[in-house]
Amino acid sequence: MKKVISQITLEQDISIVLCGEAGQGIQTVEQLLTRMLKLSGYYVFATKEYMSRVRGGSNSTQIRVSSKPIQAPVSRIDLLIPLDKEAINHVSSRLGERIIIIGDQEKLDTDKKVINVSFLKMAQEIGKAIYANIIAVGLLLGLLEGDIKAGRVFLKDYFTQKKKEEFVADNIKALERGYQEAKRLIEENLVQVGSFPHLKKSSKVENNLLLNGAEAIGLGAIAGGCNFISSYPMSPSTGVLVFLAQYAHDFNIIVEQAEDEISAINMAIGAWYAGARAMVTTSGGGFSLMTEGLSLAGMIESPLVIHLAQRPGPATGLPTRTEQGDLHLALYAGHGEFPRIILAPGNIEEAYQLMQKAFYWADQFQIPVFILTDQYTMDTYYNIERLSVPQEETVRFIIKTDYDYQRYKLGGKDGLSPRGIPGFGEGLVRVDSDEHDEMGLITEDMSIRNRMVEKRNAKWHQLKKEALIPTLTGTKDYRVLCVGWGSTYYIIKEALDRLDKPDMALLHFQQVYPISETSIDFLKRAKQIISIENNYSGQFSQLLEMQTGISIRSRILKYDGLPFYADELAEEIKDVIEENGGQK
Amino acid sequence: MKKVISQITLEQDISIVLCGEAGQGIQTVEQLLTRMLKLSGYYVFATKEYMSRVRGGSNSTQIRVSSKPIQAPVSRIDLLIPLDKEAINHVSSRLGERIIIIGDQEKLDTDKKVINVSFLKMAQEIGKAIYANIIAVGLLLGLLEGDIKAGRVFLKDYFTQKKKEEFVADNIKALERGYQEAKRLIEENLVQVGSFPHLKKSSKVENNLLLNGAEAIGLGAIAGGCNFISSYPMSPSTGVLVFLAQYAHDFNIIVEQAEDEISAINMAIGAWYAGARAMVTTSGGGFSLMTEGLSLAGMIESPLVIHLAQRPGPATGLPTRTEQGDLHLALYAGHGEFPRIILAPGNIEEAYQLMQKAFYWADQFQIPVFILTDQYTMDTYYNIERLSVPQEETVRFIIKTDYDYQRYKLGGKDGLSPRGIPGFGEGLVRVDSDEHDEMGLITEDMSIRNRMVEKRNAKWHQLKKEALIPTLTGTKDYRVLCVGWGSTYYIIKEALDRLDKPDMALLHFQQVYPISETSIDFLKRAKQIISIENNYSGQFSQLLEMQTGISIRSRILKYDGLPFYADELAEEIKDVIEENGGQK
Amino acid sequence: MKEKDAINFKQKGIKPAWCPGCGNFLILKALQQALAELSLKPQQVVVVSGIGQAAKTPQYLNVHMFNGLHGRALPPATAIKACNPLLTVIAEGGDGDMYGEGGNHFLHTIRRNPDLTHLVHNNMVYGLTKGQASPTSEPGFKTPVQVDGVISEPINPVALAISLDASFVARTFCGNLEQTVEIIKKAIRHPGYALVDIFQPCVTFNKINTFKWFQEHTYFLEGHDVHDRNQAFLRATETGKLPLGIFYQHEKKKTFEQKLTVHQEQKTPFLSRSINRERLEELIKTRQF
Amino acid sequence: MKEKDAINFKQKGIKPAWCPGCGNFLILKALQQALAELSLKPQQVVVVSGIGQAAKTPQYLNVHMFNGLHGRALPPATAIKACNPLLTVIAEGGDGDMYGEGGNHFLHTIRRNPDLTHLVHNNMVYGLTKGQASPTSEPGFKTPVQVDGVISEPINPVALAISLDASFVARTFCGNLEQTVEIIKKAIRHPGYALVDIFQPCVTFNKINTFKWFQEHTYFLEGHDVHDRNQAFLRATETGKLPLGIFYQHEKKKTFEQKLTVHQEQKTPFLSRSINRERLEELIKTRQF
Ligand SMILES: Cc1ncc(C[n+]2csc(CCOP(=O)(O)OP(=O)(O)O)c2C)c(N)n1
Ligand SMILES: Cc1ncc(C[n+]2csc(CCOP(=O)(O)OP(=O)(O)O)c2C)c(N)n1
Ligand code: SF4
Ligand code: SF4
Ligand SMILES: [Mg+2]
Ligand SMILES: [Mg+2]
Repeated sequence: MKKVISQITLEQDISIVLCGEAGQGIQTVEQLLTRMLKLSGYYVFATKEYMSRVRGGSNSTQIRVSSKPIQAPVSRIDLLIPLDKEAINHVSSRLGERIIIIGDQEKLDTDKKVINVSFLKMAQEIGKAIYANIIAVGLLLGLLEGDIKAGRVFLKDYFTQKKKEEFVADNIKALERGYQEAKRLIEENLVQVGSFPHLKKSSKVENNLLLNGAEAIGLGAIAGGCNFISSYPMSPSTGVLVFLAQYAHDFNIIVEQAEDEISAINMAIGAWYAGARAMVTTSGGGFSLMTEGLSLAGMIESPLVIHLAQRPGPATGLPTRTEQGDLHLALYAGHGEFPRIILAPGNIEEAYQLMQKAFYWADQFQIPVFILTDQYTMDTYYNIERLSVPQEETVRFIIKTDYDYQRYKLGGKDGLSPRGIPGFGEGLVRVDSDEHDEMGLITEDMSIRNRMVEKRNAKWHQLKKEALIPTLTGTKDYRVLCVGWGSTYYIIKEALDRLDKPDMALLHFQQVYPISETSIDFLKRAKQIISIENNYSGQFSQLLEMQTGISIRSRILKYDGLPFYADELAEEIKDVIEENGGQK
Repeated sequence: MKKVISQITLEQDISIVLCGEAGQGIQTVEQLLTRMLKLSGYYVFATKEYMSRVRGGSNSTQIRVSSKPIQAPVSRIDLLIPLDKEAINHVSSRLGERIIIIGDQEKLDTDKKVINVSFLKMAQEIGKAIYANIIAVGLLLGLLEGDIKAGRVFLKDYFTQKKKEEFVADNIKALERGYQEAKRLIEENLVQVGSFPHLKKSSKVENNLLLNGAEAIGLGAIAGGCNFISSYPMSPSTGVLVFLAQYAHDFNIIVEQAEDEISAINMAIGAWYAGARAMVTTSGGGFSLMTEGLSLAGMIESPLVIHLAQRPGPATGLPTRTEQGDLHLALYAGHGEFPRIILAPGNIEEAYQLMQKAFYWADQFQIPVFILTDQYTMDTYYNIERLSVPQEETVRFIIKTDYDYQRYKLGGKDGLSPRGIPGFGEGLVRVDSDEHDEMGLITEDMSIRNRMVEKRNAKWHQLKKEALIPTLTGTKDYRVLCVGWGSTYYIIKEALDRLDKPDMALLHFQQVYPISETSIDFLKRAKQIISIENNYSGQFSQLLEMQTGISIRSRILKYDGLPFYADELAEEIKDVIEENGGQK
Repeated sequence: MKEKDAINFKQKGIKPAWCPGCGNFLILKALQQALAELSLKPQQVVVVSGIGQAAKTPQYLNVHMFNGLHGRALPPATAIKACNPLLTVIAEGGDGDMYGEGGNHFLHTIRRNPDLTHLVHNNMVYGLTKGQASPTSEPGFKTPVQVDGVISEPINPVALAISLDASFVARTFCGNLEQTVEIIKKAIRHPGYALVDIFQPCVTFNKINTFKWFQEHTYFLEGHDVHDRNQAFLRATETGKLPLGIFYQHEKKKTFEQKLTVHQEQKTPFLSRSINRERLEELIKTRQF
Repeated sequence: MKEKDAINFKQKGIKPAWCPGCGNFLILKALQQALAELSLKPQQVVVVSGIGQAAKTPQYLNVHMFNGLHGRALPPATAIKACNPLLTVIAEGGDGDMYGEGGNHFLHTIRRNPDLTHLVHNNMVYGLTKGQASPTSEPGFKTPVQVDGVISEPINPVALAISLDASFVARTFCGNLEQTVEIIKKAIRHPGYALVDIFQPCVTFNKINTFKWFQEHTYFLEGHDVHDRNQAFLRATETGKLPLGIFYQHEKKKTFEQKLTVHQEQKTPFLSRSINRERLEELIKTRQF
């Protein structure tokens, strides 16, 4: 990727990076600071990258603060808080000339200019080394002229929730100590407040929500009527399992950690059979193990919702990193031929909405529906205005059965036969993984086989008709069209904003399979199409080509385990346009 | 499918069908009769269709006998031997006007004209009811004027091998009894020998080989140096496991029936690691379970040979039937991105050769290689001239390691790093399912990640270069090009022979991924392309379109669990050409 | 024994696809009888099966059927029972299905203790795939794949289940129809996971463990204290003649469904529950902080 | 104890990614020492692991490494040993890895009895994925997923292995370093499958089963006859304090490799064997008939 020189004054926001070992509490800083800043009236964005270990290593969190909505990471760092010796080295490729580094000078061992703040000593003065984090929160809050009162209230609440009342007072002290320290730095002209000229606060954002993708998926599942989740832990998909477990009582959800992914998916299918609305959450390797179960859902026409949070493969790969590498797998997993839908949310709102859609469609069409996210989505949050609770009762596509009920009644509209549930009505509900007749019993009658294959695949027709239309951002009279799917949405959007060219637009797909017919028109109108994906082989480009017959020659791909950075991506797009003088 | 009227006198061959319950010994008739007829100087073809049960139901075997090579099934039946009440009904759609039915009239209960032969009574006269089969063999041998002496010798050998010496004499009696009965039918003018005017014997075919696809895959594995197979039984792939087990002693093969398919593939990968040449044999559902293991092979760059014998899905589907429905699965199975090769033999010789190629390429490129077959291939045989034993010692792509050996040394040609084996040399061999450095140890260094992704995928380049060129049969100046892959080869070939149009040709792919660049030229030269596949969605057409950018509009698809019939297919092709006046 | 009532559970018009003389016919009969004698209605019973000859059983029963994947009957069975505890749920399959492909679910289902009846047709062979060794095949058993005879030791499902403290562990031989009916009834009545390992001759592929062999190599457990786990283990690992009967029972364990809070807090069936929208609204609001 | 020799098995320049104070450090040390004391060369040893904190162990060992998939260490380990019986093969992983995801391989590897050492770091929790329950977690153990505490019963791997007549079954606590070294050595020397379940504190995610807890809840088996299976079962299922030591051993069983005919008939290593082409020619000829 391209190197971008830091350019604070040109930017609308400030990019803060905290870097240190796992276990040093960067996540606490992230959580507290973003909320305090939001309560102070800022737009914030936060994302993290971390190693697959519980202690040690080098992890970092980027927090961007702005007066305008901000929803993407940048390579640029304006303010770095290195928490251990390795930290500066870890982000060295991203350090521009105007960088401000604030830290415990003696612990750092660097030749870069560091504004010395003795976090550890101050913390020890208050009582314990662990308060250092909170001092950092206070410091940053102070530098950004955040609301210390709101901070104090929030902190109190935060710790009271976690029932550690004895620490609350000390923590508030630490927060204030950091805040004072910020004032000192400003007074001593070590940091110039003028460095952040665009930062204006607004009371409008106070009631904004801050939640990450994992929470949005979890909330969407609840709003979609999910009442059963069986899964096996696997980064980065576990957050959703944990979220639903936390609220299992409130929403009467059965949460079962299965012995393996095979069990998980077979349980979820069993749960749908018994009338529940079930899902699994998993990642690449775990999903690979589910493919036979997926095929079972295809054959017995069971609804199923699969949240597949992607991480770099193959095999164990990079367990805590991000990639969009499992699209092809989701598309073709499972032996035999049966319909499916693949959704890929591009932001928090979409994650919440599409999850509900997934449950609805799964139930309506009696098919598996995928939600494809990734580690970046799971761990990222920024201000959003609201998430609305469904206005109506969940629609269930279930019938009460009669004595002569047949699960696979032929002749139904678009391949659908009414779905019954054992114990609801007088009929018997028989589902069979073998090819079956209308009753659901094994058959080897070739003409029934033909009709059942055609019935199952007849659903494609309606799936295609209802496919969500991709979102166009930017001018309608584009010459150059950037195409993205899933988690890259806002990153590409910011990149285009940065380029600010009148003839460019972004086409974002939140449904990647099947795609809406209208997509073809969008693509045809472009003189140049640039496809942008977080993988090696351009999986979505291939899929688009296959579905539309339009060939996509320009591809920007990233597969090092990190998301795109909006600033770097802008440079890359510029290069691609220049290289390729207007060709498709 | 289209109905074809029986037209014995127009044909070059006679099509015999035996039909009855599982357990009635149709397979013995098939095995004995085909061998005796071949020894008598005929070309024979045999294939069967059977239900997923051990006893009962309705199964049938088709045996075609000809003076010329014959290698495909037809719908047409000239001579039917129904062995139970259900039999005639089971094949009723295939009965033309000139059909000859020979059977135990009283057992059949039909209004069709049946030439009565009391197999059962004759058998009981000889001693036991079970001899009825052999009487049928004798009868058919007699009707076709086969060599009774050769038959006798063969039968003796056959039963002696199976160590049931006490039956041999009686069986020979039964054979002769059937043969006499044939003479009677001919003498009494019940069957006219003139019905088979084209049947001429030739001593050339005596030394031809008769073996089915399962045996050919097994022999190919042995010739390819296979010395380890771990698998879990699953129709129709089990034949290969059984074959290798039978000859395990002769060729020093470890044959392990694993507890499940997951274990099977992980064992096979472990075996390669320890220096063996290992394979698995499986079918759709079993392979679905192997997809995580496949991804492991991709990541650790392990060679692996996967024989995937397709059957109709989804899920359990039709366990003993045929389909070409798992191409997409083989193509994209496994999370993450890594190279693979997919081969699909079109005949017995290709099965034998490609299996060797699979082991060679797997070892050379350190990748998984698929052999995609299907139930039809497994259970079909016909005369072939010879299979040659490799002239040279198996080439192994293994090095003896030094102290400083690094398994994933970068900078090698085309992404290849020399592969070492633990215990062979002084180096340590480390393989890791996590992203790894050159040593094979876990890394989260993004630049190494990038280089490793690129290294693994760099192999594509050479794979594409070496891809096998599809086989063109028919005129080079074709206007209409039929495209097929895998097991349909000879069926399409016979269909085209039947149509006998000067402007048509067949392009058969024995390698379906990656495809040879030359394929594009073949396709471009056609005015109309007709793709013919044994599946619902035209998976190979999609793949071809994706790889070549050429769109294929005419598709003939069959997905009822049976292979195409050459005669029906010819009609369908004709219709497609007529419908579509010369368009691509 | 009310033969007549068993009619309720007979699937009309369908002839089992088994070989004449197969032990599966007896197991089918025993199960139909047991269900009838327990006065269950077909609508109350779900039989979940895997794939194999044994796993075809629910095709011939007049009950709800979930005929899933080879080896995977227990997970959906557990889920079905968890979602609707009013149903009587039976998981059924062969020895390959349940102890081979499905071995992991066997272990972990015992750990959960759902109120399921687990019927395993143990014919010591893979029937449907034509005669390979199964996890219970005896050492030396020759097959087309195990050409030198089986070299692994057979799994002892009874001892294994006892080692995991399964709450009901029994073995029977389908040749003893009445005893089999009785044991299946007790297993269904038992509140918790109940394993019934059923010896079943495969007349086609297992010429060693025949009807006669089972008759000669088994005997009824008598005077055995089913609550003594060590004694149960001792009996389960006996060599020579193999005991039949209930080895171990442990009635007081709570079941999986009982421990799930979803049924404690709300009694309506899953399919007609609705979302607590007020609570969701509140939950979303918490993300303002 | 030759601390110095253990150097041979230390991976230079790499710092384990474990939390300070984690029990894994002790297991790593014990294994390095055991290998050294057995006078093995690094080139003779292959450690096969799954995925998890425990499964990282071979990354820090100077031996051949096959770091495969989560739950799948045993199948490749079995195959490696089968293809080259001269190698010392160790399969290593966590309790989730080996008893959860890999449970089926655990059962069936015991049945095969390959000459492997099976080391399971049993910290009663999923460490790497941040603290969910494992199959050995105690009932009531609360985690972010098991919010009401674990409701399934823990697997008892020792009793389970005994029920399958595993040929060597031991348990140790890594806090007892010397004993752990001794047991690992015996397990490696044992000709056949050898399970060593190793109690290991996870200082980060398991605040219940701490170093102190293990010290207080374990004791050494003494005067126990390792050849008495029933006795072994009894000890394995004791409640209260948990015994440590070798529970069961059965030296005379043939190993999987010994039973495989491939090594009886030919001694050359697999990688340099060639095809018997004459025999192949003959075999092809048989298809003329
Ligand atoms: C994933 C998968 N692997 C393999 C098979 C093939 N298969 C079907 S039944 C069976 C085993 C049958 O043995 P068992 O479970 O003992 O049942 P039985 O036929 O003896 O009653 C196998 C291996 C399958 N259907 N699915
Ligand atoms: C197929 C698959 N599922 C899930 C995971 C995620 N995963 C990695 S380690 C682990 C469990 C770790 O627990 P344990 O095996 O007890 O090892 P520990 O970390 O406690 O040593 C899981 C679930 C994975 N890598 N692969
Ligand atoms: S093969 Fe065996 S188990 Fe299957 S139906 Fe026949 S006798 Fe029964
Ligand atoms: S999380 Fe637990 S098991 Fe993992 S390294 Fe830390 S202490 Fe050890
Ligand atoms: Mg069986
Ligand atoms: Mg653990």
